[in-house]
Amino acid sequence: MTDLSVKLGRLTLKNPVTVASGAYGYGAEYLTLYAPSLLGAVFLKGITPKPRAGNQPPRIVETPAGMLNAIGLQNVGIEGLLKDKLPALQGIEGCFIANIAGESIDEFVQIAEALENAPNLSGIEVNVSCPNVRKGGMAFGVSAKATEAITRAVRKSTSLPIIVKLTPNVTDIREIARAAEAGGADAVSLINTLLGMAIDIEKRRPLLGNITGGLSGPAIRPVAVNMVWSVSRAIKIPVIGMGGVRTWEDAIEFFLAGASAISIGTAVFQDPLSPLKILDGIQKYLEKNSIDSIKHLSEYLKKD
Amino acid sequence: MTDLSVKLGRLTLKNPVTVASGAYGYGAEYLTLYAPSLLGAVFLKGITPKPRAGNQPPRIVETPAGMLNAIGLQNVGIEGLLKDKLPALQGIEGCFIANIAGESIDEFVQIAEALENAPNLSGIEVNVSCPNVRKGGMAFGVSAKATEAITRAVRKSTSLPIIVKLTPNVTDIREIARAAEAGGADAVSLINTLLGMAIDIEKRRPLLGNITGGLSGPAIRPVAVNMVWSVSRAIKIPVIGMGGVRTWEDAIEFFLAGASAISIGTAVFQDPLSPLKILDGIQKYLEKNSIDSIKHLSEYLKKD
Amino acid sequence: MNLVTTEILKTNEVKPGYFLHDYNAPLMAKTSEPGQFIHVRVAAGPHPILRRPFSICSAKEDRLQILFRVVGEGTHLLSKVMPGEKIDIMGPIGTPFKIEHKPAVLIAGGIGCAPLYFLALRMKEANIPVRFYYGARSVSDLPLHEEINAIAGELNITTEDGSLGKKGLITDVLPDRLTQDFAVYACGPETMLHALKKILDAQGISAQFSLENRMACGVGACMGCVTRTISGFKRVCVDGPVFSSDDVVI
Amino acid sequence: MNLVTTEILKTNEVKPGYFLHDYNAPLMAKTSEPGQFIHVRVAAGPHPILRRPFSICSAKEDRLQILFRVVGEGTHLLSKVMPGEKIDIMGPIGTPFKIEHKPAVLIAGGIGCAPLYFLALRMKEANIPVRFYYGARSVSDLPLHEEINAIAGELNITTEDGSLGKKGLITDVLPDRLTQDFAVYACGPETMLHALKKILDAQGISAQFSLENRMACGVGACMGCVTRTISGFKRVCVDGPVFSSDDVVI
Ligand SMILES: Cc1cc2nc3c(=O)[nH]c(=O)nc-3n(C[C@H](O)[C@H](O)[C@H](O)COP(=O)(O)OP(=O)(O)OC[C@H]3O[C@@H](n4cnc5c(N)ncnc54)[C@H](O)[C@@H]3O)c2cc1C
Ligand SMILES: Cc1cc2nc3c(=O)[nH]c(=O)nc-3n(C[C@H](O)[C@H](O)[C@H](O)COP(=O)(O)OP(=O)(O)OC[C@H]3O[C@@H](n4cnc5c(N)ncnc54)[C@H](O)[C@@H]3O)c2cc1C
Ligand SMILES: Cc1cc2nc3c(=O)[nH]c(=O)nc-3n(C[C@H](O)[C@H](O)[C@H](O)COP(=O)(O)O)c2cc1C
Ligand SMILES: Cc1cc2nc3c(=O)[nH]c(=O)nc-3n(C[C@H](O)[C@H](O)[C@H](O)COP(=O)(O)O)c2cc1C
Ligand code: FES
Ligand code: FES
Repeated sequence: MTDLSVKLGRLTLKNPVTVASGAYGYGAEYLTLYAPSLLGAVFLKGITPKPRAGNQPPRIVETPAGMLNAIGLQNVGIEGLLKDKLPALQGIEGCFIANIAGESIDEFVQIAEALENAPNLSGIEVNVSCPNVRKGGMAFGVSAKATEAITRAVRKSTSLPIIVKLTPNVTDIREIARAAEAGGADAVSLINTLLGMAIDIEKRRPLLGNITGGLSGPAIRPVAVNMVWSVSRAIKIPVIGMGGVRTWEDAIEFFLAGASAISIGTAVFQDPLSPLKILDGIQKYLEKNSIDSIKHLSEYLKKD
Repeated sequence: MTDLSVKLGRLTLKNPVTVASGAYGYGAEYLTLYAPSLLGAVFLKGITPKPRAGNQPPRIVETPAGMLNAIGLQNVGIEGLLKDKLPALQGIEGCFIANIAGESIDEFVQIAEALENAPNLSGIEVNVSCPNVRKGGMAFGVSAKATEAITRAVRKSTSLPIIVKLTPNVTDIREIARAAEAGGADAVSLINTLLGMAIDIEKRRPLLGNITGGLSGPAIRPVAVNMVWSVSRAIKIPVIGMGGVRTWEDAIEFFLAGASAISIGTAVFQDPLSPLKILDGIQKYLEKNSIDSIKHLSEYLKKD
Repeated sequence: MNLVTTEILKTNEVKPGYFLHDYNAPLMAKTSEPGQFIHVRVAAGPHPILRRPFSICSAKEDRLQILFRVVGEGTHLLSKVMPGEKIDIMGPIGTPFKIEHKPAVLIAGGIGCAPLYFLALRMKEANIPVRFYYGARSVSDLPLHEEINAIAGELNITTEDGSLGKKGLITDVLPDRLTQDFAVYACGPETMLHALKKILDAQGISAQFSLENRMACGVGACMGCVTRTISGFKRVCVDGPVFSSDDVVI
Repeated sequence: MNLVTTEILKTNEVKPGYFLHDYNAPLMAKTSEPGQFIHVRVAAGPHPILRRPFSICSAKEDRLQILFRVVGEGTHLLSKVMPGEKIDIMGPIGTPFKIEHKPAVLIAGGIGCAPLYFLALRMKEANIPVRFYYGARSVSDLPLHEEINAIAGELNITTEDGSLGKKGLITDVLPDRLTQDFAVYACGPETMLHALKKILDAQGISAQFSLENRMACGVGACMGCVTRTISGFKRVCVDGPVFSSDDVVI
């Protein structure tokens, strides 16, 4: 039997295939298609202390083999999550992880504390990498100091496993990853979206209401693989790799690069069933190559 | 008559469509297809003081809507350029610009000086952004200080117009652009490739001999447009925009973002005639919209 | 909502650039209501990465039909898929038109005829009298006008070039007073809905508008497709595509 | 070298997954020599962005022919293009085989038969005797064996599964001594060329090898396709694809 389970610090996933924050709503949107318990984890939409209206539309633009989004963290706020969204998952098995975004350290702490006893929650992803908000977001994630401080503060205010989500829009992502490790993260996840922009040449105006947005999808996969590879060699805590995973072959690439688990965002839009197909493909690949645990995959390139 | 000429500091191009360094060899490889004098400028392959063998193959990998390359600056060296390559262009009209890469300030100066009286050369592009060499290259381009110092040194050692080529692999590209401006660049060009990686899942080894490479092509266009937009708002010298330009519509996007000229790299591989088609499309767009000079395009978004 | 990879039963270029596709989708067809859409995968590879939403244009027994116009890469790819080939579709999605049991005025602009044709079909079955207003640029942009003529009690056509019906915009030929005795349903380009809303607001009555927007997930998860309403941003995919004209801000 | 958007005259799936394409390309056809290739654009859009190189498999009057196997996205797309449709091709490119005027031994592995078939055609015209060695996995991977049989003086086939010819590898059945009396030409997978080079080196003779590599520009501009040779990196696209077996490092 192939062992697909992975340990991310204090968090254990039954398998390494997860869906990324922002692609899967609050966990219930795809319920009619399949049970989320089939997945290693579901990262919920980013949440802020108060509900946020988000950015002006248009919020999405398709680009070559990718897309730009500038949702701007539209969300129901921590109260909405606790009162409506998490209760809606009651009775539904699965590993649900909240994704939290504050404009200050205090706000991160506030959300983390509020989530402490939330039912149905297995962990917290600390989003210091959203490119689509004016305050906080990526402004924290480009600073090692801020990343470490936020991680440490969240670490202190919750007993849940925490994962710090990193932005690729930096000169050296390893520095930020090390800061997250130093701050006490159980794992890091990367990459969030690359800053991008598109312009309507007829109207001669930016296509996004927010002017700039975050680039995701297959287009960015080589950038993500490289960052996962270099981060996983720079820190000791596990890495959740993402950015353009669309097929099981893509997923294997990330494991070989050093990821312990992978996350699927944009590809869920093209095929909501892709996470299950990817899981199946991974399993078959391991079997075919007589690799008895997913954990071993990351070792092939490490030896180099 | 639509005015297509553009001024890049002391350099004037007859039109804003250029081909990027690395895509067009030493200017003669596409001669059987069309005259380079039809283009605004031809950026020659990056040159170093001594000939370089370049990186171990494989050197290229195709990726979604893009490609990775790790050529590693294989080139004939400054002597080869002066003795063989530039003479081969004798009698061929065109605006040829050398692309120079050193491992130290001295090397940059050495090449610039050697080029001072080179025939058939209209300018120098200072490449501080190659991701595929161990020494120099991007290591300079991620540092504002090094970029300014190199620019200043090259500025002093040549009377040719100089263009500094920037890397996108930084937290804030505007800082580097400002450094190039402070160092005395006539213009900046951006973006060079994004650092990326791909892995062969059957052999479980990196696909590139150099392990990592530079990502180019349509995939990176949104990243490039955003950087051109933000750099052109941060400095006063002109910007040559590139990264994924494939169609005339893409080119217009870059002009609207603030570019004075554009460069085509990867798309030349898909269609060697694309530069001419893009030039034609730009001309028609300007006519259709009664814009009498290409220079006006960058003003639409600036007004915002 | 359902996700299936199914067979294309029929493709038909009804006018140059306008295609009717028939899909074999029993479960979807049975549950589809006018105003709902399906989300169609247009490429097997990584580009284009997003699905494309198309209104359901008819649903009968095992067959579900869409009508689309080739405007860009996605619809171009779709137009090349041949009968017998497979297609990956998801649906039915969205809040449908609420069928009111009073005489109906249906106002379509261009490709907006698709959901309204489906609505008219259902109204015919329910014996609701339909006055159909259908405007487009030219006669070649009126793909379903004969079919609509066959089922609507009344069909008024306008074209901008006068090549069929009255020359002008559809909002020019609406009945002088759209009173509360009628239920009004509309789908078309933003400019048309904008003009129509002005007329409706002036007369103090409301209609049901079917809106379009760029979509990623199509299931309410990504918040990408929101439109402005008087009560804040709402998702076109699941809160709409049908909204009250009173709600929308256009 | 030439760049044209031209018509596909004929497509033919000669064996499952193996396609022959005939293009209308008078100028290219006239100047093509065995060992040269054309660089084919496989997509109109941004993905896949790179052209695909294919050996010229025959060139006669206005017609240029390639033979390809569907292995990935690019060849899949190419296999879907129909006669009458347009295709953008560039060529002929590269250093061809140097035809020596002595009896020839042609050694093909799998799809490597394409340039050697063209070579055999030219040799027949020049009355050069040809002994053709052709190995593949199975009979279904020997797309041109009947055509080759018709023109070569001798055809020796091996398949790994024994479904046609001798069971085994083509390097197992080569004449005991490949002497200087023969000129040897080979094209095939790296493993075959590697084994062949060992044999040749041991006997102190050299051959002409046609190599493959990933290509971007295809015209010598990008330095992307280099292969190791005893005199440093050389570009497969223009310095090759044909190299002396003495030169190559494999
Ligand atoms: C609820 C709904 C129902 C629709 N019903 C129909 C229908 O019945 N028939 C029909 O022909 N069209 C319909 N459309 C519009 C149709 O989705 C677009 O024409 C199509 O997405 C264009 O794709 P493309 O790749 O050809 O164009 P491109 O312009 O190349 O597409 C680029 C991107 O923009 C998006 N996009 C472009 N135009 C539109 C648009 N008008 N609305 C939403 N997104 C757009 C695409 O989905 C894609 O993500 C509907 C749209 C919505 C939202
Ligand atoms: C000089 C030359 C002549 C060739 N002649 C023939 C021929 O006559 N018939 C034939 O079937 N094939 C031939 N090939 C191989 C052919 O180019 C590849 O099979 C084809 O590029 C695969 O494209 P794909 O998109 O289907 O595969 P993918 O694997 O999806 O392609 C991904 C990338 O890898 C490159 N690639 C993959 N396989 C090869 C390969 N074997 N060689 C070079 N690049 C590769 C592609 O060009 C593309 O850039 C030749 C290659 C070269 C260099
Ligand atoms: C529409 C959309 C919304 C997103 N929202 C969030 C978010 O709320 N929090 C977060 O950490 N990342 C968010 N992301 C980033 C993704 O989680 C992921 O890091 C990124 O999209 C790269 O993966 P992909 O290429 O598989 O999409 C969002 C991405 C998209 C496309
Ligand atoms: C094969 C290849 C070789 C390149 N070599 C150089 C180089 O020598 N010097 C340089 O400044 N940029 C080099 N570049 C970068 C391009 O000039 C350009 O900045 C980049 O590819 C982005 O543009 P594109 O997306 O249009 O290709 C190279 C790019 C490619 C693809
Ligand atoms: S398209 Fe994702 S919420 Fe509507
Ligand atoms: S493919 Fe560019 S040099 Fe050979």
